[in-house]
Amino acid sequence: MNLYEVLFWLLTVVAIGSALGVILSRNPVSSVLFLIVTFFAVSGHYVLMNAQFLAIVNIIVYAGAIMVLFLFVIMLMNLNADAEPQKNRLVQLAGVLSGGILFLVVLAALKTSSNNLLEQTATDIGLIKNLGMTLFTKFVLPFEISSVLFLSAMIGAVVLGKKGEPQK
Amino acid sequence: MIDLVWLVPFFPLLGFLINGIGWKKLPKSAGGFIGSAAVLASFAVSLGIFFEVKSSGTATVVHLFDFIQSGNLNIPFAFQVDALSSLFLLIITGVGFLIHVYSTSYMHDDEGMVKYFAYLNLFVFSMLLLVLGASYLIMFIGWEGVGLCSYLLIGFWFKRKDFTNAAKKAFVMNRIGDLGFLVGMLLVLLNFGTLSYQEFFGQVEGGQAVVTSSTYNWIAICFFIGAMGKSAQIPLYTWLPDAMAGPTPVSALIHAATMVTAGIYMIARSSVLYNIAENAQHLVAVIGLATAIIAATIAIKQYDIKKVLAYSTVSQLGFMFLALGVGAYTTAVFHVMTHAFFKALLFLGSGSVIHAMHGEQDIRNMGGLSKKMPITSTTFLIGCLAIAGIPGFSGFFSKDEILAATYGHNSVMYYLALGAAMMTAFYMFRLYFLTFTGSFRGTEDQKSHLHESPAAITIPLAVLAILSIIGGYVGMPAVFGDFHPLNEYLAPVVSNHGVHHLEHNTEWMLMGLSTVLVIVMIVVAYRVTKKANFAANTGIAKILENKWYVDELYDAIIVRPLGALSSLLDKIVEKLGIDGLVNGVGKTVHWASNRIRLMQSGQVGFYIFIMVLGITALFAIGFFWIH
Amino acid sequence: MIVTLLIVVPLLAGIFSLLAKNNTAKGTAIVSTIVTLVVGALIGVEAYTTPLSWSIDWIPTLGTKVSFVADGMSTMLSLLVSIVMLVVYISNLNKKVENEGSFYGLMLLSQAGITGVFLASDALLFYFFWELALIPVYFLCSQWGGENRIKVTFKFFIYTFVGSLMLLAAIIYLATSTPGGSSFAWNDIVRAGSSLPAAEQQWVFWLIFIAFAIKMPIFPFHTWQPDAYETSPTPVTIVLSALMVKMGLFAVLRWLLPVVPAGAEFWSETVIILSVIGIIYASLLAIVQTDLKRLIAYSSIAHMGLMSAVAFANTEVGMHGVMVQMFNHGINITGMWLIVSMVEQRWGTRDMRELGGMASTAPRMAIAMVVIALANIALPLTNGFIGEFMLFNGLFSSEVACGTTYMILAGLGIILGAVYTLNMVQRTAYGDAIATKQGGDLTRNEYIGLAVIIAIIIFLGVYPKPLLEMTSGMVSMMP
Amino acid sequence: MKAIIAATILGIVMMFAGLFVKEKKSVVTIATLLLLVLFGVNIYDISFAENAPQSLFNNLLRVDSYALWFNMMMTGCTFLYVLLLGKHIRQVGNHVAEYFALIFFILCGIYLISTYNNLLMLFIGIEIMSIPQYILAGSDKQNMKSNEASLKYFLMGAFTTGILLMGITLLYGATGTFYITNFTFLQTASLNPLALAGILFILVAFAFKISAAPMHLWTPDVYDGSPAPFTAFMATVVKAGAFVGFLRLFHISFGTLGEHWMLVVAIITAATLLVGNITAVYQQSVKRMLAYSSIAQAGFMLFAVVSVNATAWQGMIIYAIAYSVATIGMFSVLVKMKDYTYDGFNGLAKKQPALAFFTTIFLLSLAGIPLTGGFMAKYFVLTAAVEQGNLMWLVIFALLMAAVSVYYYFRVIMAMYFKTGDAELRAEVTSTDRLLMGITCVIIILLGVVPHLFMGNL
Amino acid sequence: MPIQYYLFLSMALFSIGIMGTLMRRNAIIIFMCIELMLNAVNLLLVAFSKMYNDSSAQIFVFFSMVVAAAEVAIGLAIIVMMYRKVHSVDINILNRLKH
Repeated sequence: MNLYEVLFWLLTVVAIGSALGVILSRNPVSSVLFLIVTFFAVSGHYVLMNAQFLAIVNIIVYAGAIMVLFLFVIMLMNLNADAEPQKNRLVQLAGVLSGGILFLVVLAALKTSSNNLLEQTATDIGLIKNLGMTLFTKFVLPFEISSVLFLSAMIGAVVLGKKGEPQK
Repeated sequence: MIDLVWLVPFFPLLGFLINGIGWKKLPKSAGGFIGSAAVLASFAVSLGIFFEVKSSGTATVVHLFDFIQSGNLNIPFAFQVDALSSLFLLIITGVGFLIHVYSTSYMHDDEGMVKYFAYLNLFVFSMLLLVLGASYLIMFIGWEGVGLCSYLLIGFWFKRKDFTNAAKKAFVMNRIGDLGFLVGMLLVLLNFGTLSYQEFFGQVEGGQAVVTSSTYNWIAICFFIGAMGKSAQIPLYTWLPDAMAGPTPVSALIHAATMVTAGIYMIARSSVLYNIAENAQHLVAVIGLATAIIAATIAIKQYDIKKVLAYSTVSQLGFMFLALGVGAYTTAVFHVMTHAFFKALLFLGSGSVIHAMHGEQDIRNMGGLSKKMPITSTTFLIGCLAIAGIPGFSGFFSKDEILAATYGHNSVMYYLALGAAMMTAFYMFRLYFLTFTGSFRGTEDQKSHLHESPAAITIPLAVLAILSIIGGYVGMPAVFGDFHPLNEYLAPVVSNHGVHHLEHNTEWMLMGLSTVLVIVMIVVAYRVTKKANFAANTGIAKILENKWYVDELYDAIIVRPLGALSSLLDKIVEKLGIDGLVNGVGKTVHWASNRIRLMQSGQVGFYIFIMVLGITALFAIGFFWIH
Repeated sequence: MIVTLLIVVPLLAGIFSLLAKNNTAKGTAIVSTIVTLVVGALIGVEAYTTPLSWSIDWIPTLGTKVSFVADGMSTMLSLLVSIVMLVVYISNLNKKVENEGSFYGLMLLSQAGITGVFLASDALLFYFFWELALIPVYFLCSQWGGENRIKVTFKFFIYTFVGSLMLLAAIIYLATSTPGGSSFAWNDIVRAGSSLPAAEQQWVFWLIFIAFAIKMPIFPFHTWQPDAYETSPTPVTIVLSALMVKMGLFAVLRWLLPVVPAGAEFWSETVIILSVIGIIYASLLAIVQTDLKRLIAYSSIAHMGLMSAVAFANTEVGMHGVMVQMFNHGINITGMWLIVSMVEQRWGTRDMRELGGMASTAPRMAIAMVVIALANIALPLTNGFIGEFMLFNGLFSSEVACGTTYMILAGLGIILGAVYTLNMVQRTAYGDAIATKQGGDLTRNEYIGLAVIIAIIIFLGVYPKPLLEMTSGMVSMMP
Repeated sequence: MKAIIAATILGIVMMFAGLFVKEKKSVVTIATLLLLVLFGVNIYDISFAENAPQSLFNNLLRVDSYALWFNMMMTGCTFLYVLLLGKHIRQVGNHVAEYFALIFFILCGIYLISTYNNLLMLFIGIEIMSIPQYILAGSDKQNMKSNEASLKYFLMGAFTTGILLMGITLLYGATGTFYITNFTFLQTASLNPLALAGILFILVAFAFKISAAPMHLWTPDVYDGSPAPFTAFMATVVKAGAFVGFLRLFHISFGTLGEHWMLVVAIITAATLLVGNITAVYQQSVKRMLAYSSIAQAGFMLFAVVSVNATAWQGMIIYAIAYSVATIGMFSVLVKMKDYTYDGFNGLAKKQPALAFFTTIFLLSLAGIPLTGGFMAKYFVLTAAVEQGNLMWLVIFALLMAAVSVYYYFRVIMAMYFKTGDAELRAEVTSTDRLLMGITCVIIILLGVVPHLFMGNL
Repeated sequence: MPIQYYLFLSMALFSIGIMGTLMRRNAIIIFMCIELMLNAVNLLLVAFSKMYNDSSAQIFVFFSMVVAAAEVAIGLAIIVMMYRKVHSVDINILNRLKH
């Protein structure tokens, strides 16, 4: 068990544990925090796999920006109490069971899929320079077209978020 | 002349068309005149044809036009003129004419007289088609045609429900027989490829067709079923007494003289077939005999003047079938002829009585009419003597021939037939005595109006009375010498087959026996009617009065169950079963819709839950079922 | 080219009527139908010997064509359409119809559809016309029908539509089995169908047959029919019973028997048994009906049962009889419905328990009724007899096991037929006259309509040769 | 593919138009004109297209004549849609220009989906197509139902995004590429379980987008809750776009693997037909019925997916056009009605004969009655399935379901023609409306009689 | 490190996300669970990228984050809009549209 493996297992346990924390904690704020932890763990995995750029982006964009937005909204709505009424037990059980069964089915389906080993040699494809090259040459179209996505999102935020629509 | 045979049915057809189209506008007298004249014209042509056939003796087929032509099925519309058909032509047009003349007077008060003559002409037309047709199909056309006319005429007074019921009954029972006829035709067509008499009989006699005897028997039986319906034999006879609902001349023409003898004509025509089909022939004899006896027993206790005559007709038809059944074809035809004369006479006579009694038909309310109606009374007596078989009258000759032939065939049947003949004498004279002798039992009102009928009625009566006397002399019994012009005339077409010639002594004895017994029965009838009291019948008499309860029996085992079955099918099978099933599909869809709809609970969580389940299921199918 | 006139004329006339002012509708209908009648007669003279055909490409990607073939059978049925529709239009001249333009427009559209069904020799085209005939009838019944019309008509529509859809499945299947992969020509369909393995033919048979069985209708697919007949306005009932049921039978002869011969052979006995059951069953039900329309509806089921039984008995004379009888039954039942509609119009009811005495109050009508009733029970010298004789002959001589038995059972139908038909005559025409609302005998236009019907009945009963010859070529075309 | 660029730019132009043009009516006019321009660009694209498929943008897109034709047709449908429903769009809310901009962006997404050669483009295309829909669904902000529809749609849509991503990832894991024409299993017969799992996940995601059972549950609620003019667009053009993406992937990439997924798709098809048709029977609101009907119609369109052959492609385009045109037509009638229930249509034929007649044509087409586009559409897809073989059971089942569909479509006809009532209108039916609806009807009839005119040289 | 491990880890996170969407009633939490699912997928993508030594998968992750960001913008806007109306983010009260 080398360091790599130790880190892998550690991050894995953290990721799964905090993911469970997201869905089990009764306080929305702690859910958010658990989710941020999960993101950090996932970023750790990225680093392990030499995807340094993505690891950084993940932390900055996801953990930093997006989750803060979530937190902001939760705070805005005063949902930080434990007040969320729980679904009844049966529904929760059904949720867990169906999710678990799906997990098992997919697992069973994929257990023989591939036995490739991830080599632990460092590669540089995950470096910002390489990614940038690929992004702005090969994938320039999606990059540009994403602007449409953001425009839509912007319109959405304006249209939906703006207050004071007069009553018809 | 033979080429002009189409004129024979054409005149009545023309009469029908004129009267039929102008039934509202033509005056009554014109209708009567046109109707009678048309039949008279036919009679004239028929007479010409008769003599031509008599001299040449050959059968001629007159092809008119193509009728049904499909593949190798080819049935032309053709007439066959030979001894048998020409004889029937004479009977039909001759008796028919007399009855037309009679009707001009009898129906004079009826507003539908022109229509009546149209129907009557149509009947004559159909009957002529029946006997003239050169194939079974053309015969069938006439066969059903006369059934139709019978239906129309029985229900002539259509406002009376029981009359129209009787008409319907007649038609339906005829139809049952017709189905038999149809099957017979199809069997012939299937096995011989033709329906034409000449080709069919040619093949039967020539033995070209490879047909088993059971097929012959089946064909013969099927045809006989047809005859049962038309000629009112057991078990299809009950319509005939009810058919008396029609105007009396109609009863005389259709239900006594002509239509009901169609069955006899048909079997005589098919004698070649019946000679081979022995079992079927035997069946004919048995049914005929049974009908003769049963009908006679019923006639004994009837009080309606026309009902008595009706049952007597059924009984006489039974005799004819008995003759056919024992192979005495010409004898049967002989009896058809004589019967046409005397039965038409009797019916017309009864019509005259009813006319005089203003519609009264119950003989319990008559009596002593001979004083007021001498001609009617005399002619009626002649008719009775003829039907009873008093020597010298026509009935004697034909009936005696039948009895003799039966004796030669089977002595038991002979004695039974003799019994029926005795009953005939009894009920006919019971009828005569009750009607014409003794004292009048009707109302004073009726009594005051009693009168002899006008000439248009009495002249046909007289003519028929004469025919009833002399009509028998065309076929003398063998003991009186070998004088039998009828047999000679018919010989090219049909002759008795397998009839034993009796010893002269035996024949004398049989004649003597029947004559004596008949006279005894007349005397008995006289004694019985003398002290007639019309108290309610009991025991066997009641059963006889109620016609052996056959109508009730049919009602109970056929009509009612059929009605019940129909209602059951309508209410249960159709509405609940089949339609219910169809509607059930719709209802199921509706029900399912209402259930599946509930899945749309409005809860996003539930929707995602279903999605997840769906994904799981798809994975299960994709990975573990397909592989 | 002249063949297309038979369809185009009523189609255009129909569209014109739908759009135009009301008062022109009747005239348009009559004139256009006279045109089709004349054209049909002209074609009839030609098609006597050689079929006329006309075709152009339609949807190239599908390989479908607009192609019509007028052979003896098609022409005869087209003539039937024209005659029946003309009689209907004429005898309805004095009746007020709400929204006449739409009514006659839809009638004409349906007429075009029915004619198209008879003439189309392309499977997809056939299907188009099959539906085109149905849709206007749906609207006609629902709009102008009697009590319960919406529900009943809808049931009828869905029922027949299900059948049509099954037919569509079969057409698609057969078209993809044709040599080129996509041809709808009758010849190709027949070739494709008959070269399918027997097992496949057996289930394709049912796909096709269901559609036709519902239309005819054959027991037990018939329950839409009495209800639909009862509620439809009488002109539409005539279209339904005189023409549309013939579509089913025609389709059996043209699009079923030759297409899947092995399937037909395999199932023929089943169909015959169903048909024979249908004859007796429907006849029995007819006996207990009190509504005139329902009675005639069941009678029609019985008659169609006989025809379909014979169609599947596969004998030459039987087939010929079926074709002849299609025409005859169309004529006769039209007459029946005309009478019924006149009865209803005069006495305001169709319930036989409340009717009676027509012979006293409207004697001409009573006579017409009796004549038509007699034709309905196939009395000799009416047109019904020829057909029925040939039908029985066909069934009797069929090689199907127990053909004789089936024939005799079917023959019970003619006895029961006599019972219910005479019942009907007795209960409506005979007896005492009921208090009349609006009595009176036939009006002139009604008189003409019935006279045409009766003239045809008698003429073909006495001299069926033209009809027989017209259809005789078809028998040999049958496989 | 100038159209992609044009759609983006025109969308932005539209946004700016909102800034400068205050009159809502003019905004609609501008949108109509811009759409006409976009339509023109599409025609331009198609006129100057090469016969052979072209790879664009480093092979991220692969433009073939089918895609061009489809895009043109869908743009045409959108144009028709705006013509028919434009004035109702402007009544939905304040941000009219934005709504139209979103419609342009959706079209841009559709162009991507119809031409992608890389799963990344598929992913982005689907998102570009979906996100505006979430907004449009919630655009009637005062209406609680609209909000609810929007949130439901969004939550489930986002969930599906995850599923789609998982599918793409697994597929990538199995093959090492995102290019749909380069998948290794196109050469070998064997199939990695990863790939199969990927296919199934993608299948689920597409099933959601096209509202196939059991991923259809959002559809009735969202279509019911969204403002009717936008429902019309979501249910037609957008759905057709998703279908073409579906078809592209499953035929071009997975076509040779039919044995692995065909049965699954067949089952989905059957379930969709069943659920859509059966549930529609009980509905009381025509709008909601149309939502279920769109599920049912999707079931028929799935036939094009389940049968891998040329006819399926033809069938897809005909179905897309026929269904879109008829449904847009139906919605254009619906928005005129005051009451969306069946009873609201009672007696419409008396009051508005023309409107009732047009509605009848639309419904007949949806029901698949011959001589309408709906019939031809069904005909093509069913033929495709029959040609595929082994699917006869599904074809027969589908036809039975089509018979059920007649029930709920004809209920509207019955209400209009045969029932008495006082069908009240929300909006006036102008002669322009009638003209446009008439043109729509003509298109439907043309589709039914000469469908090849709408298929170009495909 | 076998790729299987990453596969299973990713699947585990994915399934936890799914469970979360099923168990919770708070729209925001559900949305967060969906983000968790996306992250699980991203993790797997990166693992495959490593396996194939191919950068396009990492580009894909980049775009998936882009899309996620856009979705969050819209999603939160919708939730806020919803909250303004009913003062709750409980999805169970979203049941006006049903059947």
